Amino acid sequence: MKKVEAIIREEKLEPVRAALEGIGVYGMTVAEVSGRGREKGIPLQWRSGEYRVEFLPKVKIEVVVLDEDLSRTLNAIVTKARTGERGDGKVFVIPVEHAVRVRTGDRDDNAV
Amino acid sequence: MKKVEAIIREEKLEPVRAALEGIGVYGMTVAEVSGRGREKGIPLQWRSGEYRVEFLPKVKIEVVVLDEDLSRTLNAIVTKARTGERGDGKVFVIPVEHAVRVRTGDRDDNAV
Amino acid sequence: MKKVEAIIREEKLEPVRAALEGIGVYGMTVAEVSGRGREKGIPLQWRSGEYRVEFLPKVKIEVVVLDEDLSRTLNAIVTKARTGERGDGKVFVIPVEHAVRVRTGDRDDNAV
Amino acid sequence: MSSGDTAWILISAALVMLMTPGLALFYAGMVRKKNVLSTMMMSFAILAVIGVLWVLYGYTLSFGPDKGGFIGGLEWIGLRNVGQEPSSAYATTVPHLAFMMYQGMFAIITVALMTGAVVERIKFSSLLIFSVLWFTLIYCPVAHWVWGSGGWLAKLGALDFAGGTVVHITAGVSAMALALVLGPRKGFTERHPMEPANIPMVALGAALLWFGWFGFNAGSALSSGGLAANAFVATNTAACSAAITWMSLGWIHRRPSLLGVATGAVVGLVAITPAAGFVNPLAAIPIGAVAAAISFYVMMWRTKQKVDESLDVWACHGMGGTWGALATGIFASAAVNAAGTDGLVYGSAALLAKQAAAVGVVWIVAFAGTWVIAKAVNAVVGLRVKEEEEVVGLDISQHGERAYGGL
Amino acid sequence: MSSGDTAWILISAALVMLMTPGLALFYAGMVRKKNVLSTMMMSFAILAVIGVLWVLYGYTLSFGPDKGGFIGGLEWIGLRNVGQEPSSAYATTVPHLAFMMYQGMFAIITVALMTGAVVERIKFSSLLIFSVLWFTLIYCPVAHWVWGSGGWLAKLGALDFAGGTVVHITAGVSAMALALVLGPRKGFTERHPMEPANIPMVALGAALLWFGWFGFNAGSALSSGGLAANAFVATNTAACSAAITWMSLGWIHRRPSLLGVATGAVVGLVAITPAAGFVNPLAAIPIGAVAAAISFYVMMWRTKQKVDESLDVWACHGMGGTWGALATGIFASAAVNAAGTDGLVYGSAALLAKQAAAVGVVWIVAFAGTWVIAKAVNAVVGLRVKEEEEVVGLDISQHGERAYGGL
Amino acid sequence: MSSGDTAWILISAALVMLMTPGLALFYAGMVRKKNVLSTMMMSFAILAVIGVLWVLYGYTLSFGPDKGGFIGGLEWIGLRNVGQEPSSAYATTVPHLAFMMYQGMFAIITVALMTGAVVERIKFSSLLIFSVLWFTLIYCPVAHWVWGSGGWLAKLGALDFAGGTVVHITAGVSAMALALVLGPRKGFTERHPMEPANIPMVALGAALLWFGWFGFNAGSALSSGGLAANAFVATNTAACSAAITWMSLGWIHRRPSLLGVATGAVVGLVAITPAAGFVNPLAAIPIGAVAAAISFYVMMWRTKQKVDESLDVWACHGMGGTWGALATGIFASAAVNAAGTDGLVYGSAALLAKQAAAVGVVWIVAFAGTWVIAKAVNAVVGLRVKEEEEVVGLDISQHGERAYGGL
Ligand SMILES: Nc1ncnc2c1ncn2[C@@H]1O[C@H](COP(=O)(O)OP(=O)(O)O)[C@@H](O)[C@H]1O
Ligand SMILES: Nc1ncnc2c1ncn2[C@@H]1O[C@H](COP(=O)(O)OP(=O)(O)O)[C@@H](O)[C@H]1O
Ligand SMILES: Nc1ncnc2c1ncn2[C@@H]1O[C@H](COP(=O)(O)OP(=O)(O)O)[C@@H](O)[C@H]1O
Repeated sequence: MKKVEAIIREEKLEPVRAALEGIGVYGMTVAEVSGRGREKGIPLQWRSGEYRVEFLPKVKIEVVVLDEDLSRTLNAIVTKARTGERGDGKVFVIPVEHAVRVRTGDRDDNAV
Repeated sequence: MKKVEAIIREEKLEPVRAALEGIGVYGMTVAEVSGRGREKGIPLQWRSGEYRVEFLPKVKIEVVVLDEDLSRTLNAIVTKARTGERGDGKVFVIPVEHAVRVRTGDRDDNAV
Repeated sequence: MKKVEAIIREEKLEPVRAALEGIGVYGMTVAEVSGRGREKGIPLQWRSGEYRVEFLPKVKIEVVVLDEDLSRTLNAIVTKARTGERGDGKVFVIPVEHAVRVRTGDRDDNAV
Repeated sequence: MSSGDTAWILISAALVMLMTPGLALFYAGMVRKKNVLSTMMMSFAILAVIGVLWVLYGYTLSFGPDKGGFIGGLEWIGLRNVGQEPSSAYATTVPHLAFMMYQGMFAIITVALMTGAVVERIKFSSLLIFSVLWFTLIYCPVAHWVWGSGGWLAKLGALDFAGGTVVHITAGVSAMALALVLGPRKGFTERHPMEPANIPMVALGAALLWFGWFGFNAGSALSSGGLAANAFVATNTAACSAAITWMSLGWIHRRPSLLGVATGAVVGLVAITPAAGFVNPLAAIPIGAVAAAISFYVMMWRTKQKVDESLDVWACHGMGGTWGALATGIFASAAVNAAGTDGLVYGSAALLAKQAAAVGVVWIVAFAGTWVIAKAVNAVVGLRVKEEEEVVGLDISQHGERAYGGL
Repeated sequence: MSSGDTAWILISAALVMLMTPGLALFYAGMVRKKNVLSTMMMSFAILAVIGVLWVLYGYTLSFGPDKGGFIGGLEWIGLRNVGQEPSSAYATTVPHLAFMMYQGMFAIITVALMTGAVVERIKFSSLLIFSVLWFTLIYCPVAHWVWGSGGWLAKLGALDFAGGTVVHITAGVSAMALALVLGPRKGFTERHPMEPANIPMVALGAALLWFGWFGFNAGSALSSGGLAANAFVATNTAACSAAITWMSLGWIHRRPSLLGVATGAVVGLVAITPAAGFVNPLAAIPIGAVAAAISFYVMMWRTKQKVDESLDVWACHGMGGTWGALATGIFASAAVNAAGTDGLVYGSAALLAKQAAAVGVVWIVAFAGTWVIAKAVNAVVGLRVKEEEEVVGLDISQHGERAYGGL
Repeated sequence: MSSGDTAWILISAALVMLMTPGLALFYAGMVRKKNVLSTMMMSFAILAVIGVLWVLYGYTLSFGPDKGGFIGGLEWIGLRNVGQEPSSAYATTVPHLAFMMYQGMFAIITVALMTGAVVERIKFSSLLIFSVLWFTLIYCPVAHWVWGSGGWLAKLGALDFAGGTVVHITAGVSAMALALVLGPRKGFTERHPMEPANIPMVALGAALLWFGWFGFNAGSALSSGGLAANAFVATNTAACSAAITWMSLGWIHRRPSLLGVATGAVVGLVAITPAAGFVNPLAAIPIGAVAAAISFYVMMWRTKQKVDESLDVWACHGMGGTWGALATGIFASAAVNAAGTDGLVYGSAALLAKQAAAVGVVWIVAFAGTWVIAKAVNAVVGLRVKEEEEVVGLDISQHGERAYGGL
């Protein structure tokens, strides 16, 4: 099993969710995060003048998938989250050693 | 060392925290997240009629434990977080290569 | 590649960010979390009397770095986030198997 | 001049002013987080812009010396001849300036009401242009017809105590026309959930609206005596009755909700507006209850259509105002207000017919007029933001702000 | 009839109306996030329900022609004989309808006050049933005894300018009885921290309460002259004095907190309520300060018990109202208000004795009456939500809503 | 005594009271999340403290029988000789107590205004000490000079209808002096972004300020007639005009923002304050517009300096009040108010010269006096919190609270 951690634009959550549903990936966990990278922050209006916020709102999607679903999942996310502008985000793949479904106690591949 | 990531119902945080304390696991980090899976969202009232929210509030607990504490930790979480209804959540185990305690600079097993 | 997960005091985000920038690490993702550990919660005022909150606000910084940048990164974080009081936080290092830059599709070391 | 009446009109004007920020909160709590500021901004900007235009030319177009029943003359332009003494035509016991300002607050909120239809996608600059045109071409004439001395609907004998027709029908019907021209929000047709950002904010907004509405309705007595008290009681009772009704309907269908109580109260306040000073206070109970039922089901029906009149200005204000205007024809009693006349339950159908006629005229004028203005603005400058701007949210894209500061 | 007095009563009625939403915010900010809407909903629903019942039968039971000193007759049911002219019994310079509505706002907030005791666990339907019974069986009679013309406590000579006994003691003592019947929140006995969701919301609620309280107390002069001014000044001064005292006590124990200032101000307002129109404005300083000290330590004591009277309606309103009623017996001066009499500091102990008697009677009636009603409702329909519902939160389980929209 | 005038002054006093909580919201929304409560707390605590000091000695120092033009005597200490009857010196148609309280609300908000300069770093105890000294040594004398009967600036012939000089210049200029003594927030000089925590809260605060300002300005007529109406209209129009101007300037530079509209409205209200009862309502349009432009660019300039006068009390109130005082000298018309005189546009430069003199005197007194008081408080008890306390945030470090409850 792998955990796919995708940090994407907030407004791309919906298309990504739909695309994952399309390939049979339902379960996922989402958090609101802030990120910085090559994108150079965003200028916001102050009362007069403006200031720059370094950390921009992003969402982080975490999906644990079976090894055989990994590349499809990556694909779906990368395709749907892309705008081509700086700040589109990153996807990381992290090994998962065990999984448990709390409701049933099912383990590992059965738990995802 | 392993990182245990448990995504559970918000209202189960308190019992899980207490159970972990019971087995000597104090340190943990908690985040508010939203999740979806087999549970089918929740219907909310609109002004007239209702609509369905797909992502439900969950909390994610992260606890890094020594390898020998892993199974006790999993057990405590799974037992206390269970209601038997869909949406109880998942627990994932992820390898941790190093740990550092910021205050002292202690490393790895001494840092947990 | 490694993912460095640092759970630190909120007010240390800014110095840590600056220190990382100083060693050439720009990209990072930050989340507001709550933690507990040896630090013994914080007493808050109620209308009369007070009560103790167990979970304290922290920020979690996630930075994925190349293996060769790992120790510099750890160093920068640990140095800048330290106050010497309980509650300074922890840093964990987690293996990353793949990375993708959404905007370009660049993979792994090129994506960080 | 009466110092008691003047105190009452001045505080009523302040109360009605507060309704527009109240509306800003009421609406802003119901949109998604990324559009909270933009939604508030619409009401605040309209308050500022119409506030100035009213003293410049709105008042004279609406209430200035009558020209053929259709419009006020320019004799009072820029507050010329509008002074500290009472006018001879309106509210003769309070300073003319006080009456002028009180009326101005109505104009402001009427324009702001429509913004509920177009949140989360309208271009801010275009909204301002539309608002100025609509205010000039629709609001001022209709206000003159109904309330201006010599206005043709007033002469016909149609009654509108505090603005069921002038304020709520015009705003509600126009909101629908504007929403139809503008088109639905991205994701609306696919039924993406659009969760309200902040329901406590909605409730606070509703509370300020309710509070301000005492100025709106009881202030419309234009003096501080028995009639004001009558309107005050009717107002409160209608709000309560409609809130109970809406809550109960929600409960029957599933759950009693705070959003429902807040909405019901507002709809009750809308419906009693034209009637408050013509009906017995107890008539407010059926008036409020029926209003809530109508709006509830109309809203449910609207939601099922492909029509994204987003915050249901039409269902709440259009339908509530229409029912209120007709209910005035049903429940009015000359014993309550000698300036009124007896309605259906007191044996005369004439008033109801006149009310229906006035309603019909204003529906048509508001819908058609707004359609034309909206199409024109759309053709010249475009009504909608770009798709990316809508997706990112109007707070950032239109105003360079976000509601809640980050880390 | 006086247009100045009428303006003052109408705006005072509006101000008192605003207190109930203010209370909703004050309470809702102090509960956990999952119960914010449910807490607001209680006040809003009570506003709607009691608002209608008051015009239907509450007013006549409370103020209608006296029947033996114990209750008002049904002569004014459904506002019969309550019109635009002044009544001959009450507030003879303002429309009877205005007096009726002004009093109605007191009834509403009294019922809403009690909800602070039962937040986060009471079943919404049961709360409504309880509220209707309590309003009918406790509030209306007690209001008649103290304020109705012919009421037996009034005849006894007990003074209650704006509702220390009628509003605050009844609500505060009943809140305790109701909380005892209902039982503590899950986790309360184990001292789980229950962090207030939103302290700025509490402060905003307190500000609206303070603002509205000018209508509550100074409006109770029922005319707009020197007595209203006296009550106004006493009201503000008591709020300030109590806020400083509470802040200082918090500081002595640990830190000065905003929650403390807000609570102190409210307690000061409670305590001055019965006294405002009978005492010298400067007496408000000790009245407020002592009230804050009493409530502060009573609240601390209560918190240490196993009693979950959650938001301390008893400590704030029950004890504050009791002290205020007694303080009226101490500080009243016939020079301030000819309708009053001299209190202890002016050399007469008689008034204090009467005040104590009235306090005692109302404590007993409120506590016993509420206990019986609560037990009955509990037996028939159950007062509490199911445990899972409490755990999930009442916003979702009772109302199908959540306060702040998600992603 | 007039019941209409009394109703108007009482409700105006209530409105002005509400401005201080409004200010608390306005300011608190603009600081970082960790300092929201501390910012609100400053205004609430000042409301409580000055509220008591005013009745004890502030009123007599400011308005008591004149001593040589410089200060009021102690004849009215502790409200001695301040009763339910009108005073012979001020507001002769309303109870003396009502006038006293109305003026007290001005004192409160003036002190609270300054807190905007020092948020996020001042020690709470020191702020209270500073506030009491400043109130006693600066506010009371200046209020006497301008408004006390016999005050030397009043005798000079300088006009200040509702407090441009007394309230806004003193607060704005003193805020700058205090900020200079206190020093900038940590991170300010390095230009760390300090994002406003809650812009809807700012907008709500601005709305309550606007609403309350009707009491502030139109109440300053001290009677409810034509002059109050004139001031009311001028007030609203200036707010609108300044809001439009600020919005447009923001747009020219980049985007129209809600923060800008809210700030603009407040600046317009500031500027019209001294003029509202002396100028034609239409003069409010240029007065508001110019005020917004001045404050906008002064604020931009200030932000570029190393001066952390954090929420721009000086740019908004100091500069707005200065322009307003001068504008009174330009636009005043004896036809509007016989107690005034003709200004520059009506052909006489004398008034403008007097206004400039009064402005100059008050600038110097406020700046120098505040500098001395601030240095003294700093020397004795220290003005700033410790660096760690500042970093953690004042909510936790000064008040042991946090605004929004956690999990
Ligand atoms: N090395 C990294 N570790 C963790 N998160 C990162 C890293 N680099 C970027 N991110 C996250 O990805 C987001 C987008 O990255 P950015 O560099 O701005 O865009 P792009 O990848 O399109 O050049 C950032 O806001 C941040 O949340
Ligand atoms: N594959 C997954 N990856 C990440 N999180 C998941 C995954 N599946 C479920 N979750 C998380 O667990 C929660 C509960 O899952 P769900 O399928 O609804 O319940 P159950 O496991 O009881 O059938 C979800 O809301 C989501 O947060
Ligand atoms: N075992 C753990 N797993 C996950 N997070 C932890 C763990 N231990 C500590 N933390 C996080 O680190 C923070 C600081 O830990 P704490 O023990 O209070 O301080 P210190 O490390 O200085 O003794 C906690 O608030 C929590 O967020």
